[in-house]
Amino acid sequence: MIILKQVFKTYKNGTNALNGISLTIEQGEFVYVIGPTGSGKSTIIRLINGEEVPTKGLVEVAGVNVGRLRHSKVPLYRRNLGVVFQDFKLLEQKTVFENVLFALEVVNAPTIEARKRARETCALVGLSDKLNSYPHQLSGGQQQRVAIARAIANQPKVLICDEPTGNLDPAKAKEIIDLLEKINRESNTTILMVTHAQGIVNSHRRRTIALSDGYLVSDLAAGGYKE
Amino acid sequence: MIILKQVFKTYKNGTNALNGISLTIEQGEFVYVIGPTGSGKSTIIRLINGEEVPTKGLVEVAGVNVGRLRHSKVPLYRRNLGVVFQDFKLLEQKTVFENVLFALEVVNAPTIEARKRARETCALVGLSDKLNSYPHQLSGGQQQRVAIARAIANQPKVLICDEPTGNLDPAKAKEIIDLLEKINRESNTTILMVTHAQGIVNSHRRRTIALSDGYLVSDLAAGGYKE
Amino acid sequence: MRRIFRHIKEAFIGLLRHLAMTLSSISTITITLLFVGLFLLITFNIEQFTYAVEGSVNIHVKVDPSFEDDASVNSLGVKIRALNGVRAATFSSKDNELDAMIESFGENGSIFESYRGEDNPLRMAYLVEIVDGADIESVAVSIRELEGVEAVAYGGIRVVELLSLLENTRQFVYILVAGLGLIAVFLIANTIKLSIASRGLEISIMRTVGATNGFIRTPFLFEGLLIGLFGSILPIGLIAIGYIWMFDTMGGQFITPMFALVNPFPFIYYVSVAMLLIAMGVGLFGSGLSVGKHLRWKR
Amino acid sequence: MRRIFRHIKEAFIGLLRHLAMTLSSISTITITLLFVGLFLLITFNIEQFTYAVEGSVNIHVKVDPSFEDDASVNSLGVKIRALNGVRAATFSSKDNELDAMIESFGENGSIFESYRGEDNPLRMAYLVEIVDGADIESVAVSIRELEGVEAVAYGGIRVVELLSLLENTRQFVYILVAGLGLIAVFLIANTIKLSIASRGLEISIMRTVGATNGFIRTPFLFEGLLIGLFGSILPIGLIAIGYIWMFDTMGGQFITPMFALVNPFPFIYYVSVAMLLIAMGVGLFGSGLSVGKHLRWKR
Ligand SMILES: Nc1ncnc2c1ncn2[C@@H]1O[C@H](COP(=O)(O)OP(=O)(O)OP(=O)(O)O)[C@@H](O)[C@H]1O
Ligand SMILES: Nc1ncnc2c1ncn2[C@@H]1O[C@H](COP(=O)(O)OP(=O)(O)OP(=O)(O)O)[C@@H](O)[C@H]1O
Ligand SMILES: [Mg+2]
Ligand SMILES: [Mg+2]
Repeated sequence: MIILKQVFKTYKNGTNALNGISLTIEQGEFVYVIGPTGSGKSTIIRLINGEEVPTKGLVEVAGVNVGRLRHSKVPLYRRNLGVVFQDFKLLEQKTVFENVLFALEVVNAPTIEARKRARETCALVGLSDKLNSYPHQLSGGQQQRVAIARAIANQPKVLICDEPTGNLDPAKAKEIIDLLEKINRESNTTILMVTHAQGIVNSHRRRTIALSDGYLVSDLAAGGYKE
Repeated sequence: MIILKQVFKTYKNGTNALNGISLTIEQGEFVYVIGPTGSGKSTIIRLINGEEVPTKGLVEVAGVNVGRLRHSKVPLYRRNLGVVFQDFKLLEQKTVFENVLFALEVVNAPTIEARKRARETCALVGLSDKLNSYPHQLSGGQQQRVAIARAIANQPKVLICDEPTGNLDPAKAKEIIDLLEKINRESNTTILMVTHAQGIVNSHRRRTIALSDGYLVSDLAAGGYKE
Repeated sequence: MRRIFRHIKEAFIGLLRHLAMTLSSISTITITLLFVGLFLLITFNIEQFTYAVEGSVNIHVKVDPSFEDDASVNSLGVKIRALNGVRAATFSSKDNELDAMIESFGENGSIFESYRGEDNPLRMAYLVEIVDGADIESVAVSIRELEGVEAVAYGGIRVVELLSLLENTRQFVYILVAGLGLIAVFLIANTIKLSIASRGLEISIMRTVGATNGFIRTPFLFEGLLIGLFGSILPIGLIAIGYIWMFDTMGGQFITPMFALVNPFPFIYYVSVAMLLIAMGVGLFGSGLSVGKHLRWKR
Repeated sequence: MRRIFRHIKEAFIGLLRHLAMTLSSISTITITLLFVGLFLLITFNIEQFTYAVEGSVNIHVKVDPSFEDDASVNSLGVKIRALNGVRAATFSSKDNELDAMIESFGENGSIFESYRGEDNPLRMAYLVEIVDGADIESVAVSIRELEGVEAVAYGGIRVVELLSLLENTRQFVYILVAGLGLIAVFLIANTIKLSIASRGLEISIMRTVGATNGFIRTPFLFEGLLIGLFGSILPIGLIAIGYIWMFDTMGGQFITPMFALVNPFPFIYYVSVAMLLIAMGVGLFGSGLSVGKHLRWKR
């Protein structure tokens, strides 16, 4: 499903963010990516999302060579993906409901169904009472949940979450993880989740990939957080 | 030092974020503020920072009635405060070094000393190798540490941190907490820290104020995180 | 179809949510278009003036006294009419010329009456109408060279200078219109570009969520069109009403009856449509250009 | 002092970091200023033309034949000279008038020689110079009402019409200049405003960190000044060189020698300084205005 082969990424300013990462993730897997800050976790996500191209190596998702994708084709490719960004990337000029709806509109979903689905998804992450608020009128945790709702609205085949619980209290964080596990289980969705939350990684044991300084340092089937 | 008396806050769109909060924090205290997402933690910080004015009640910091401050006097008042915002609020057009330096320049610090201090502070949070990067070239955790560096650069009397470790791995988070404790101890700085990190609150026991739905639900001298 | 409505709706929402920007763009269009419209009016009127002046130009050809016999005079007339650029040539007898002179002296003209008859010191003449006033000098030179011509003169006022003044003014106004048009395009495109610049992030986020470039661009194009549309209402109204008012106030002429103003109908309709098309075209162009740029800003 | 340098440095950095915006603003200034400069040139030249024409205007006063005795003629001269707005009045005898008439007829004038002497049907006359050409009509009316005046006429060409044409053109250009000035101010302020709009967040963050409004505003004001400065270089150069070139090419006159162009020196210095001040003032104004707005955006 997701294949990285000897991927190197050097940013324009010379930072080596990834050094020869190779990994394969199968359809339906649930994978944690952990590692200290600045170790390259978000960079991997940006490569998979097609935002950045690898300096060297291959990034392939669902048979698509993401690094070679034409600029105009990138959005079409992205419709297979749901991504929760670390910095949310919400449309400031749209309400919560419109933000989620937008992700459905772009794939040309019929209006009525799209609106229904958007409302359902917002309810799923507990934002029913904030549908008409703008992102700047939300608390940090609420913004994060909008980002999650938008990512799962399309029922994508691959769901990528960059620190989806960083702004949530432990109870809400657990709810979200349970939701992700349910999605993974019920729709066989591949889930890649970057997280610092030791508690979650240790209590919901899954395959865990650890990065450090751009190197893949461990990849354990039911890993955990080691300090 | 910080006095809130029967503070109510209703946002323009009708959301009641705070309902009659009263609390007093003495000079030199280290206080955690916890509570589920959307419970009003960031709102308290915005009131103390003078970004928002209370709908009812009094917010007083170091003898200043913050809610009544004239618009042009707000920046002067803020020089007594160091604030780490949940969304960082970094100047996108300035490098890491310039961001930290800016906080020193505004108080008219002599150039040479200011530059020295900015460099020291960046080193303190482990960003010496990122001085010339722009915020968008940083990882989430690195951005968060820039925000911390900027807040402490001025050695303010009051330090307010909104979720300062949300994007940091456990090891880095512990470093930052240790740094904050050191600042609290050595400079007798009042520290107010909003956090979801159960682990930190439970391992570094301090006075803990818990909010829920805009109400103050507990205020314990050496509290902890109860789920 | 549903998509089109969605895009138009999005365009309206975009305009409203960035109201300050929208107003900036609209007022830039309003102002520049006002100037473009003004200069359009001026150009066409000057053109009309020029035709009027050119059309009223005559050449007065005096016949040499040694060629006053009927045969010579007639053959001169034939030669003149045969010249390129001559529309007609009317013979004027000595008596006729004296009448004209007396008339031109007004009250005191009668003192010349004593010349009438055999003693008339004036010359026979041809009054030559020409096809294109701009050729007046070359035609005059050609006539001057014919046998039997004593002297050649243009009609009453300093026609050549007036014509060249009008011509210069017209050229100047043409350059102004062209320049202003370009500048209008530039300024409006610039304003729309700047007002979209602040949405670079928005556009890149849309891409991130899977929106294709066309999907993102369309509402912006409609926005540009709408800005052009709204921005042109006021200047079109002002120009139309202002011109009709001026036309009525001035009695359809500019200072002298020779400078007849272009009749407002259907003239102002054409001008209005031209302004509307310019505004909408430029709106479209400005937004298309800048959205394109921002679309390529991030992958 | 150190602060001033810091602010200027920040201004430059700001300009460079928003290079696209900066170039937009600068080119808006360049273009609008070019027009303002052009119209300044035109205004002053038309003013000069008008003075020239006004200065060359004479009134030709014919004396009634029943007042041809010396005493009456002299007293008429005195009365004319006593009128408001009259600079001088020169007597012209019948012979003199005939000379002028013969001269005005050119080649054929000699046919009137037979009139010389007792039979001269012409009238004695006064040639009246007036102080201000604009008063010509009222002065002529006053003279007409004097005893012993038969008729009153203005000099050779249709002076009143020319004057009113110049006057109209001048007023039109004044309105254009005023309008263009306002529009330039508006457009430039608008562009700068839009280019700062994208920095609203930046400004609010600065406040958040404790920067006072003055501290935030100063670099933006310098930015505005610099934009004005850079934006005015090209139009000032073009206007100055263009005018000198035109002056030389046209030999210092516009079509006829009566329309002498304003000498480029020191004229273009004044125009350049005016343009520079306008540009910098507008830059300052535009940025001051918009920063002010964004400063109040958040607490
Ligand atoms: N656009 C960029 N330009 C230059 N360097 C970058 C850019 N983005 C990230 N980096 C650098 O690349 C390295 C890896 O960044 P990345 O965002 O992948 O880290 P991360 O593992 O997500 O960290 P965190 O847990 O703090 O979010 C960091 O050192 C960062 O400074
Ligand atoms: N600018 C605003 N306008 C309207 N409502 C707002 C605004 N800011 C916050 N709110 C609402 O006020 C409530 C409290 O928000 P606040 O940001 O204080 O929560 P928080 O405790 O910081 O949550 P989190 O842990 O998620 O950051 C929330 O319901 C939020 O939606
Ligand atoms: Mg990251
Ligand atoms: Mg918060």
